[in-house]
Amino acid sequence: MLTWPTLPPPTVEGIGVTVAAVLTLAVLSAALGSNRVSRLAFAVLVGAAVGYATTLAWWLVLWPRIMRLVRDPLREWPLLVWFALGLLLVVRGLGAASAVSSVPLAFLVGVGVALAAAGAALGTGLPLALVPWPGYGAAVQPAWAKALNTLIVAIGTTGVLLRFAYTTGSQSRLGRLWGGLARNWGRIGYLFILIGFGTLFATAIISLVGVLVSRLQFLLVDWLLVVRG
Amino acid sequence: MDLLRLLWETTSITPEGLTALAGLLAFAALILALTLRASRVGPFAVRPLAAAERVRGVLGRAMETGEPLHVALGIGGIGDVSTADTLAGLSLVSFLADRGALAEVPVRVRLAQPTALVGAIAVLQRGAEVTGYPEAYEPTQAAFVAPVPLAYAAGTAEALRLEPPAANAMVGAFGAEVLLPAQAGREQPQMVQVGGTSDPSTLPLLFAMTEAPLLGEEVYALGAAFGRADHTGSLAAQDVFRALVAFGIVLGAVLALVIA
Amino acid sequence: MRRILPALVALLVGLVVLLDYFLENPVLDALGSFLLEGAIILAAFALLLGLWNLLLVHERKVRRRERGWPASIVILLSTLGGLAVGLAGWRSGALDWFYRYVLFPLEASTGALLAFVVVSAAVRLWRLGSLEGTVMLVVGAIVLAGTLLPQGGALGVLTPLREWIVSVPALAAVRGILLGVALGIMATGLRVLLWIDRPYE
Amino acid sequence: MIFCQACGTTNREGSRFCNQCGARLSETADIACPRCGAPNAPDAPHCQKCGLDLARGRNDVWEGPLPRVEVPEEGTPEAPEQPRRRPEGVPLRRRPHGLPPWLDSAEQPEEASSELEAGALLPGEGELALERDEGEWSGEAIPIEPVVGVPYRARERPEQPPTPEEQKAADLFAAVSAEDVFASLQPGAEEEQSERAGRPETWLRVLVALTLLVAVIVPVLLRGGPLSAEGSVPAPVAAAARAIQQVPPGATVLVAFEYDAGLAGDLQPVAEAVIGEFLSRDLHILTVSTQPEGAALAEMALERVLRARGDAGARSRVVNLGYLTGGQAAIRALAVSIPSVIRSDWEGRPLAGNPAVAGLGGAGTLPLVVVLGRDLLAVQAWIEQLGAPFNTPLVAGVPALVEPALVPYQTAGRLQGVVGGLAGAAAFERLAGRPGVGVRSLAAVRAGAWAAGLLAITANIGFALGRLLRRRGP
Repeated sequence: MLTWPTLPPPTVEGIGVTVAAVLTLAVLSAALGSNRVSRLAFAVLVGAAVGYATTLAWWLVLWPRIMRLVRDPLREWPLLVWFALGLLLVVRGLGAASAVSSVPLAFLVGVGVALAAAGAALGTGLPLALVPWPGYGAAVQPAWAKALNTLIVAIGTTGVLLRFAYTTGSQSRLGRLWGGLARNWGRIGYLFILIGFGTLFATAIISLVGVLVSRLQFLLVDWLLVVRG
Repeated sequence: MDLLRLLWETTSITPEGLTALAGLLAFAALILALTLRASRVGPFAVRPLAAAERVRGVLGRAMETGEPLHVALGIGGIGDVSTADTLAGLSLVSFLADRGALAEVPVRVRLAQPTALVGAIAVLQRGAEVTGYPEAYEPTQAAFVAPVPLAYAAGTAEALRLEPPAANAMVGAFGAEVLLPAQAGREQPQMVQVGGTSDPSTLPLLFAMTEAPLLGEEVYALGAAFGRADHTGSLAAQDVFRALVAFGIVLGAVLALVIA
Repeated sequence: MRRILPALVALLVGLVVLLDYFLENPVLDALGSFLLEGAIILAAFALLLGLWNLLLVHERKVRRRERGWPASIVILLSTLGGLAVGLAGWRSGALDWFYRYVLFPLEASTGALLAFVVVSAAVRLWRLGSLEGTVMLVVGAIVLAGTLLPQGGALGVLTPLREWIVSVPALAAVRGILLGVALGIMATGLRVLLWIDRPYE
Repeated sequence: MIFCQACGTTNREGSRFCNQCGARLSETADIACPRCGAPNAPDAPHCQKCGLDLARGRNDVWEGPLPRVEVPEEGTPEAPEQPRRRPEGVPLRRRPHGLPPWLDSAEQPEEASSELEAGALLPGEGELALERDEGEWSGEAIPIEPVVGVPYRARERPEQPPTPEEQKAADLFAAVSAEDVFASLQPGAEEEQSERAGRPETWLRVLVALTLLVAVIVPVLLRGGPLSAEGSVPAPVAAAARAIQQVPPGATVLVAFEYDAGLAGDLQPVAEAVIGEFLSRDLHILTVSTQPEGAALAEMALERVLRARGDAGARSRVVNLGYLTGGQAAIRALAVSIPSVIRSDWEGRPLAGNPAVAGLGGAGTLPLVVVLGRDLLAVQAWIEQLGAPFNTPLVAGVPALVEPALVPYQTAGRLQGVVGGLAGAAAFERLAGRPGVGVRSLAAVRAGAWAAGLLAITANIGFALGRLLRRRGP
């Protein structure tokens, strides 16, 4: 049922809710165009995010490890290596380029690309290349529909793949064949890409409207208490 | 010898792991071979990327007007799952860093992960040194905005409104938050805006907001598009595997049809 | 030397992590876990660097009175405020209050702004006439209706149609893109591991 | 201005290499100027910095007044009236005079001298003007060092091969000077410009804002209405519920909060629904995150679930492992072994001795892991670092916009199920028989999305009709 708006009680939580509501309104005012209030709110947002994330990294990642090192330096000595490299990373970030100061960045690049490449091969490339067809949700389909869908998916996937082919300009005999195949099949692929984009765009609208809804619910239900029960 | 045998006996791998590892090694061998061929015989002919051409063109305009060029490196860092996207963005940054240092075009980079900040600083510094103008590098060229996606997006959008660059290139890892900087870019009609990311659920948004979007894997071809001849070898290798995968998929579908 | 040492580090570390990912071996596993711990700690240190960079950038903006320097003052103040709350009130619940009633609403409302942007983007994107616009308009309309319509009714056919679009043509598109991206990621990674690309120098 | 001692070209202040011949500037000099200390070539007649006469007695040979040097006033390079972007198909064309003047003078001097008539000249390039004024004498002499650059040209020096970095610099310079400066100034592309102009954006923005706000606020106030009718349960949600039901009672599951407040509106209901289901099935829950806000979001979701259930005792079955930096590296480390990475929970209590984590190994051995990811990359990281190598059953909760991008992983069996956004949460709540935020917000989401879609579609149909009519009309 609807009631008259009433502000929350002046407890710590109540004041917090009011503060949150004011900040929400300040940000949402940008929907009608960037203005002073929204710029101020964004500035606060940036600073608050940096401060929050940095303190969490300190308390949850660095502090426990420092404590471990202090309590039992003989067993936890490897941490010293990482702390030293971490300081070197900061030094590199301050602009001091040298053989040693580039090591932490090189380390991060090495770990990152290795994990990413391995994961892409085992986690994405392999399973998506060998999907058992007809896949998901096909249990209820009649045989002809399964066959048709299987064919459509195969054509679409390969079309999208070929759409992105890079070396299509070669003049050799094989090269011309490859280029022609990629170009023509790629046109079909582009159509599939557009259909996929249309789907994703529509779901994006639904999703972001959902985010907006939860914000307005906060304003009306949690703050103004217009809706009860 | 015994140690080796011990290692061998204590080592195990799953079938899928073996397949993926073998594929990865074959891919690596192919990349190496084709890169060597590219360096000996000459680079492979690679199709141009519209976004790269846009950036080249607007670089010329910036040389005239002295407007800055802006690169939004996204919410990805180095070491995390989006390392490849970040490196792709850094290849664009290094191109701009070289040219910008020579032509006195200020290049601004904004990013959300401090690990990427270190990479960007390294690239900008190298660009300034290689071109012989070490003074062209400023410590504040690469700016860390915030490690939280929406805060990063809002901060970058505000920066684009305050200091409208000649071009805004959003290359890296992005989620839906990319809409905010892209919208800020659209509000300046003169600004050329390109973007690219690998996340399919973000691509339609970039597709809607930018003039020359790099779709999916195209971001990884930026290095070659900016004249890194040694990257064309790996692009050719990608095409070889692309053909193999496509052939396999078609074959599998036909087999499934025959069985059904 | 300036080029050799980092390259060696990147190659060795990458190789060990790569093998550890696939192979099950006590030595490799121990080594791999050790390196992963290092990646975690380095990322945390990088945040400290990011903090320093932010303070540097905005302090300079304020000192030179560059355009929008008042916003920089606000950013500096809120950063230091957040740090103070986080470092002093870590266990006292102050940080929790700060997150719930300052950072969360600011961020969530910024996310809510995306709804307005995406709708105006849709108005621009779905242009009848151009191939892209027409296809996206039709597909988007079908998907929206199929998702939002209650079951049955005159337009009930749209729901299964939406299911089909999502699980067949859209699936094909996404799968193709993801496969290509996987190839690209592998290529990018191997370029580094094969000493072709050296972004860390 | 610095002058190359190899070819005499004028170079920009601070240049290290000559723009013309790529030779290193002022490093090769070995004689320091007695007045200003600037390095000079051993046989340079004048200091290149302060112009002090280094070659004593050379000027004594000179009779008569010195030639008057007219230092031309700075010219104004013609300014492009309206920068426009280059339309497709127009070939990239080289327009040398579009280059910055200092580039021109260095790039090809003969053109630069023709530039002098145009007046496009930087101050300090007067030495080029000198060539024109040869033989024109005037009464008063100017006691400055007029001769810059030109005399040096006469002296040839042995050609020294450029070092690699000099070569790279020269190549880069050639590349830059080959850039099409006027690419963005070619005619055309006005219509796109006007289409992108600010004016339509403003009224469109207001229209969109009002439509959305009205469409969403009304159902929120009315608490549902016709639009809250139950839809069918999407297959991915049903699959997710099945996967959760297959977890044996009393087991421990991991919930990864890989999202932030930004999209929490669409994801928090999913988190609450999933956690509520786990608690009602007497499972132990671990929550962890590689995003800074994940830990706090987990606490908030848990709080609401416990309040809704009314039993605070269930809290003891949940352990919040907090937040780890490092992204995929942290995920892999957790998958291998949780205790070696995290020793104490988010409140700082040590994990050792906590029944919920007794005998806990790697996350890869858990019967089920739920990833609440803000975008595709967040879910991919868990699939690639935990699901694929350890064959751990994975269920994903994502904002609705990510859901279609996850279908391939479901068909490939890498994901057991997906709960997408508020609608997915509502369906899950119905399956679990515990209506919550999702069901309550469904009507508002539908109304808002309807309004958005209709607005976009009608607007574009209107655009199309308008274009048709304009084409019909004169």
